[in-house]
Amino acid sequence: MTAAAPFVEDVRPDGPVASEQLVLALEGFEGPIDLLLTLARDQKVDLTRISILELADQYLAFVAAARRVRIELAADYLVMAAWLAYLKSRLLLPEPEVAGDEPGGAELAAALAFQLQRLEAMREAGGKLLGLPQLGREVFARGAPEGLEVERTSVFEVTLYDLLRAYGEHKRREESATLTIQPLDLYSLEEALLRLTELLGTLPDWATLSSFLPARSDGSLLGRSALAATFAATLELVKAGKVEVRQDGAFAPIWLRRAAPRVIG
Amino acid sequence: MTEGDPVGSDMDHEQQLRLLEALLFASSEPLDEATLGARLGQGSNPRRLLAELADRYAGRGVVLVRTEHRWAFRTAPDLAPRLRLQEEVSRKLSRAAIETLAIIAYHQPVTRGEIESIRGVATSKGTLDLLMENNWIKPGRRREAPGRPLTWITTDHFLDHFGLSSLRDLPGVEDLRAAGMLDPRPVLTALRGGGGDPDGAGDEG
Amino acid sequence: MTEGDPVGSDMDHEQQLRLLEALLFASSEPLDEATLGARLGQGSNPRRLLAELADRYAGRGVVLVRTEHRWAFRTAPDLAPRLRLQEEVSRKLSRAAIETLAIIAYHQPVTRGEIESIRGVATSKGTLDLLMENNWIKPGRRREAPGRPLTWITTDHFLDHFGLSSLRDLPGVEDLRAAGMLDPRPVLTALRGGGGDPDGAGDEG
Repeated sequence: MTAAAPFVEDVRPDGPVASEQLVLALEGFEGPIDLLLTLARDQKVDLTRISILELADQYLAFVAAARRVRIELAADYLVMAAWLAYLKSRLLLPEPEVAGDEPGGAELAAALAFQLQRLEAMREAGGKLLGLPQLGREVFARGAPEGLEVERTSVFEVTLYDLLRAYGEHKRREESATLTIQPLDLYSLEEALLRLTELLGTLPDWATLSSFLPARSDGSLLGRSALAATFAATLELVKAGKVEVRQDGAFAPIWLRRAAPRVIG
Repeated sequence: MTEGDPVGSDMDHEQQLRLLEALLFASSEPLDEATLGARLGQGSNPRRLLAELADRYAGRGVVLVRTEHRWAFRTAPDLAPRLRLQEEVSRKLSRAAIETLAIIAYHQPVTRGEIESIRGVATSKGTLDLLMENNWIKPGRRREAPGRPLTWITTDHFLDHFGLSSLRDLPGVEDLRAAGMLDPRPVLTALRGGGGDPDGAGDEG
Repeated sequence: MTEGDPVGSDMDHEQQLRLLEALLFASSEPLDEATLGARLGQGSNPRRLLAELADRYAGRGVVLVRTEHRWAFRTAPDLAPRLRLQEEVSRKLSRAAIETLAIIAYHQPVTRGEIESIRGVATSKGTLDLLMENNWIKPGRRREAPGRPLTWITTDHFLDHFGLSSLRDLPGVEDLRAAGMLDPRPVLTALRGGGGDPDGAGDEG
């Protein structure tokens, strides 16, 4: 509107001359709607009472003028021209009987008028907005803000769980780092010998080997080692002539008793 | 940790006003009521205090202005001609930028497609960029529509910059709404800008 | 730009004060009387106006102060502590720091040298400083040993922070193991023929 306005003020808006002037100002337009709005203004009426038919004529004259002076028009200008030609025909011809879903010519014209009014309204609003006192231009903020000092203190998020986990991990690393082989808890032959010798003195007759085992001689490693150690001790004592041993069959209980004192020839 | 104390109780009314004054003076950016309330201490009523402070400053060379829930001291607009401290180096906004800003301000939230259908042309790349760079606009929520297009809205700084208390204070906004001018829907496909999204281009009767 | 205008004449006293107020507020630096006088216009008496303005602001949250011949608004000095905000930023404690804290908790009183030999790595000075700053540890008695090294112990705040009523409430190594925080060594389990963990194991360390 800015560049074109002075020309059009002076010239009759509907003549080819005006259109040619507009063509020369084409650079200043932001598309066909902008051009239409400028043309509409030239009707010097309230936009609500704009003559869309006249507007279409002006636009088509503009396009014709542009062609005459061989100016390349962007595609959207041509699309608009085609649409306006169509609109014009719809406005001039009686509405077809079977309209279908298609909007009628009057509706299309009203829609175009609304579009132009809305854009015009936004332009005016933009102007008013920019006319407001603006910060840094008309209104000023504190030039030397002292700022609100913020002292940041770090608060560490650490829970008891984190603490214990850390200690646990430390402990585990420590254990795997210093590889101390835990002493095997086994029942030794010496222990079995001692125990067997003591117990034999109290037994008058045959007794099973298992009755000589220490308490808790279950299937555990300790229990099994006690069984082995006691059996080995039995054999030792037999060898020394202190114990007699018998077994009635394979896997049958092993019996032992104190050997009767023997006269050694 | 003196801030942790229930300072509200140990400050009389006048002292609270003094603190409010100092807080707002110290900051060049508007401060929101919640922040101010937290500074004043529990049990304080920042809104009432702010209203009282604004009253005291009314008519002075420096005034207390509100944008939404944020408050700031600003020079009185009527002094503008006398305040130009240095040559302004303000970039002139292009017509496209002004129009786009107005459309976003008045129609928000508004999609780029809607902006284009109102303006009748594709939005050049730099326009939204420039407005965002000025911190006047920001992306809003995506529209629940095919393609989920992004919407644009204005920022708090926009209000601050143009001295508006709220969007209701936009010049002529009520008249425009009453006149039905704030309907962003595309009117006719043929009138759309080139770059608009094809979605939602439903003709309206 | 308006300096040239005979603004002094068309402004009444109150208007001059308003302008002065706005100028001082908006300026990024203190302004001298000559500059202010030029803004106020010919025939103005900036010094007297400034004195009057300073009087008006006396006792407020913002005061007009003069340094040499230059004037500026400043927030009242007595409010300074209230303008400072203490903000807590939560951060994660480093693994080294957590482990060091745990070792102090479990082995206290413990010297730095002992911590290092327990952890097998050197302890950076920052770690103990950090733990001390957070008031979790404090120096205990000096160890009666060559060099009389300082020992470290945990504080009451430590118990507080971790929700322990006493140091005895710290879970023992076996508790930790049972809680799965200390994975048992897998080597001997197989030899133990599936039997339960014999009691008393793990009294190492």
